Amino acid sequence: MDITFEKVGYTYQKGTPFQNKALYDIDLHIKEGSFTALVGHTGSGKSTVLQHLNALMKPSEGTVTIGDRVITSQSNNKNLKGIRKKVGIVFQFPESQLFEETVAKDIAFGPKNFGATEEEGIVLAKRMLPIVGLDESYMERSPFDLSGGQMRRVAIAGVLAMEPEVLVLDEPTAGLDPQGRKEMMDMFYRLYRTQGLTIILVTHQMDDVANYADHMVVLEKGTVIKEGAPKDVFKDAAWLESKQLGVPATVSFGSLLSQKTGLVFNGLPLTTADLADEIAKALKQQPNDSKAGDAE
Amino acid sequence: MMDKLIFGRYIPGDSWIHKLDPRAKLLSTVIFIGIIFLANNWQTYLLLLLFALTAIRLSTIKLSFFINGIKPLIWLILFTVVLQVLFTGGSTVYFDWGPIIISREGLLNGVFIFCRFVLIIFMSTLLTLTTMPLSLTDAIEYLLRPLKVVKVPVYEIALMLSIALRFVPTLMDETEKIMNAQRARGVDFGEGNIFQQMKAIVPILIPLFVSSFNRAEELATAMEARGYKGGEGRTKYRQLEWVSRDTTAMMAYALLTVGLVVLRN
Amino acid sequence: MQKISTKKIVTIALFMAMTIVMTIVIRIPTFRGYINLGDMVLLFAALFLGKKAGFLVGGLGSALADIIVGYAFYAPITFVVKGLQGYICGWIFQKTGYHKPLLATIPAGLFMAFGYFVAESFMYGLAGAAISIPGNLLQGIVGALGAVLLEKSVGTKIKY
Amino acid sequence: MDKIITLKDISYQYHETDDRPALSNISLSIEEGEWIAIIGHNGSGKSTLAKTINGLVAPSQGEVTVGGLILSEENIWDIREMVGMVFQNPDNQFVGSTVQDDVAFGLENQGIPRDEMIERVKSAITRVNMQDFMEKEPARLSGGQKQRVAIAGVVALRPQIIILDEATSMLDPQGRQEVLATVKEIKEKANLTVISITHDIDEAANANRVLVMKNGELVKEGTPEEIFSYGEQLIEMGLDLPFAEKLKSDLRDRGIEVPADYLTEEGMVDWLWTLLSKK
Ligand SMILES: Nc1ncnc2c1ncn2[C@@H]1O[C@H](COP(=O)(O)OP(=O)(O)OP(=O)(O)O)[C@@H](O)[C@H]1O
Ligand SMILES: Nc1ncnc2c1ncn2[C@@H]1O[C@H](COP(=O)(O)OP(=O)(O)OP(=O)(O)O)[C@@H](O)[C@H]1O
Ligand SMILES: [Mg+2]
Ligand SMILES: [Mg+2]
Repeated sequence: MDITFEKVGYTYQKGTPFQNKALYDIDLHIKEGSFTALVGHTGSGKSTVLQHLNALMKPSEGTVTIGDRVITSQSNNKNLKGIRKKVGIVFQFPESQLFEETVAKDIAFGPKNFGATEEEGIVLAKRMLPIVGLDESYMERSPFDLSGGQMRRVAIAGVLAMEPEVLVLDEPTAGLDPQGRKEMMDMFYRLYRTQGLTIILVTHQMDDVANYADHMVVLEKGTVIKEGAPKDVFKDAAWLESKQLGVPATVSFGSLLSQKTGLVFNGLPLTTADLADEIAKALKQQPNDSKAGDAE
Repeated sequence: MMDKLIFGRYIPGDSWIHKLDPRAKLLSTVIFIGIIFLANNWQTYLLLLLFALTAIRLSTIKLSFFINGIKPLIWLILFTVVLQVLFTGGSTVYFDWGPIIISREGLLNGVFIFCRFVLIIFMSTLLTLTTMPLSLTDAIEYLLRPLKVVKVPVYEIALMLSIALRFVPTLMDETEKIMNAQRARGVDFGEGNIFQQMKAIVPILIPLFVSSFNRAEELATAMEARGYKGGEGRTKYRQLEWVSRDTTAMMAYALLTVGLVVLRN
Repeated sequence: MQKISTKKIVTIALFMAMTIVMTIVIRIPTFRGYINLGDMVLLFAALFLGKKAGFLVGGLGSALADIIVGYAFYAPITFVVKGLQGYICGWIFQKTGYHKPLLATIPAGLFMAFGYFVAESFMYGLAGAAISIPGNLLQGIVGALGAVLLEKSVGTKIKY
Repeated sequence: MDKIITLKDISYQYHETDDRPALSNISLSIEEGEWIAIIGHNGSGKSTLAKTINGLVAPSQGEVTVGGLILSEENIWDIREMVGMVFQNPDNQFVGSTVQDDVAFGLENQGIPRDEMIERVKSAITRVNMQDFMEKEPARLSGGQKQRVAIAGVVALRPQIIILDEATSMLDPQGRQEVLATVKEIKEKANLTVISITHDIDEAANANRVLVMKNGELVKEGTPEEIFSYGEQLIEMGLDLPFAEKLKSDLRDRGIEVPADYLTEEGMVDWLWTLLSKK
């Protein structure tokens, strides 16, 4: 399911003295099966864009096309459930949405709203727990007795249980410790790889963009200022620095290394593994070259 | 949504009325609601109306904001007015059908009640539109001070009020976030009968209350870490200043009261 | 003056804020306009924190809400009526041994409808005041039920 | 240098039913002007440890000395004046309705006269570079700005010690930098002692000394270089690997011999440079 924005604008509290134009002129295309990273400063409009992805918000201007549904400012609010089910959103600090007596019931809440029976809900809950790294023993526990990181996993399981085609993540690792962050990102990446989920990730961590995304969108002051493959966007490190967005550690380290040693990379290495490959290649190559020189 | 709520319906400005001390504004609103019951003929209502319009003029806020304040209550007002008209007996009867009598007195009474409503709403809207909620709590605290004699913990209550106001926007945001999260999980708000709607609200209320308790816990810890040990011995950063402008306003009310007493039947 | 703990001050303050939020944000449309959930919060506060807290949250929280939305003229009435609503709820709950929350919230809700009736009768006359009885009763009852439900479900999820 | 904080054999348990104490037999001392980082996995007792220093938690055993005073019921408020704390969630520590009211809160608690208060509020707010926001409500500030206000609230009290309990963990990278830069600057000017509890490698790198907590015990301590050289083990300590370490480990996997010592990124570049030019 593709999602397309055409000339989308959004104004908060339109028609009041407090109106605030948060988005303008946004053109965006999210392909089925892609992993898109959405980056930008605080207040640049990322969360506002997210809420258009499942019609929680309707554009003030322009159109948003979600699969075959077209949403404009005129669209009515009926029958949006289909969209909500297909596009699951994990909001920032999603643990704050838990409310049920048990973990199982909370996970089953979404599916039940979309017409699943009690039993189906429980079956889904049982299936989702291992995906988010918890075992079945958690089913009957109160979500409020869990640690922060576990609560977040339960909340994410609650969204996954709706079996969405598109998974939208608003800074899902904020506030977690490094180990938790890595586990969580790996979990999303697995879903993307194995279940073919389309993923849209809002993040401030350029390292995550480099490691996981195949497409990235840069927002500034409510509009898209750059879009493309991370490899291409990160090439222009100076531009990113000028926008105070930073680059992945691999990129800054790589450019430091090139400057000092004159090493030229074959394409921009984005992950540590890529960089290590390049360095290993350079280390192994050179002796050969010099041997060739010696022979003369 | 947020902007509206931080200020309540406060409209920023620096008119004469905006600049009045909140105590003066709070007192005058209370006085106005009290003395309105002195009015009992058209001269007195006219005087009050002139007074209110002058005040509105001084606030430089458009009249339409005040008229909007009436709208939500319009049915209550009209109903009350009609009842007044229908059930007030009098000497000059225009229409008589059993208990239903339309008399000159009844009509006049209806008009007066209508005016009373409008005036009260205008003046209390004026208070809301020109005063930040925060300054109001300062005023309330000040006016509560005498209660300290009867062992009411006025300092603590004032602190509660200001913390409450400070958290209103935060909790509004949180409510909105949780509502969005649950809508994304398939909840429909504002649909179905009252029971279905109540049920839809449960997934907002529970997280909201649980998180409020956590907030309270953290906030209390933070306050104690910053040396909060009760109301005693605290000094105050915020201070209200009563200036000649405020005295003038109170004088105007004194004059208004005298005028009403003189003009009423 | 008995000292109020910091945590209690903050908790009462947050309940006041909640009363304001629930009065403003969540509105359930009914046949006579809206009912809000402010009552629910103040009754819950009374059940959870006692009668004095019920009075403060009910009286000051709701009065502040009135002022914020532009019905400052209602604030004094609200202060007294809702303050007492909270106090009564907390008082009955205490007297009946903290067992039967409904026994406390329902009478408090009835009192609220009655209180507004008395106060409004001075403003609008008896007939005018009478028309708000059904709405207030409904709101009082919804609040009473809601508060009990909250007490049951939230009470187990927090440590206080 | 003088010891400003000494903990002697501290233990603490929240509830009798807990399977292990939150703190067990902790002893440590901190010198005036030091910057200490405390790291450790979730639930290892970092926050509890920090709270014993200003009496928010009263240890069941052991002795806490701050600024020469042995912590007790009588001097707890004097000690709290010496120790400022900034917590994790920016929203749950903002008490005042505006920036200036919030900064004044601590001063009000101490009963500082109003004239002096006005001055100190102003200078503290200027210190954290928030002077253009004096009248703003918290709802209009970013997370980083709120934390800077929290720091101003601490600075206005002129403490000797400032404790940051994961004060940057809910912020975006920019907010994080703002807050750290602010703390660094103030520390220099006022010779503060800083204790920062963190999962952030850059924040830990600022410290003179890193303490590692595990299951309520103090298990390791050393300079950042010493601690960072633990490599993979850092993850269990609740810290991320420094980038150079990650690269080293990936190079090692590719059969390249790497030095065991901790290297900064610059150090790593230099090492690679020598390696590349040697061949
Ligand atoms: N409910 C709201 N009412 C009014 N304005 C809003 C509201 N929510 C957001 N805004 C404004 O819209 C703009 C975009 O906000 P948004 O939350 O989408 O940014 P963001 O990129 O998600 O930021 P962050 O990184 O802080 O989450 C900002 O200027 C913000 O102040
Ligand atoms: N208020 C409390 N009541 C009961 N137990 C608590 C409380 N606070 C912490 N604990 C327990 O004490 C232990 C230490 O907790 P502490 O908060 O000090 O850890 P931490 O290292 O700060 O963790 P984190 O990285 O998650 O902040 C944990 O087992 C925790 O569950
Ligand atoms: Mg956002
Ligand atoms: Mg902690």
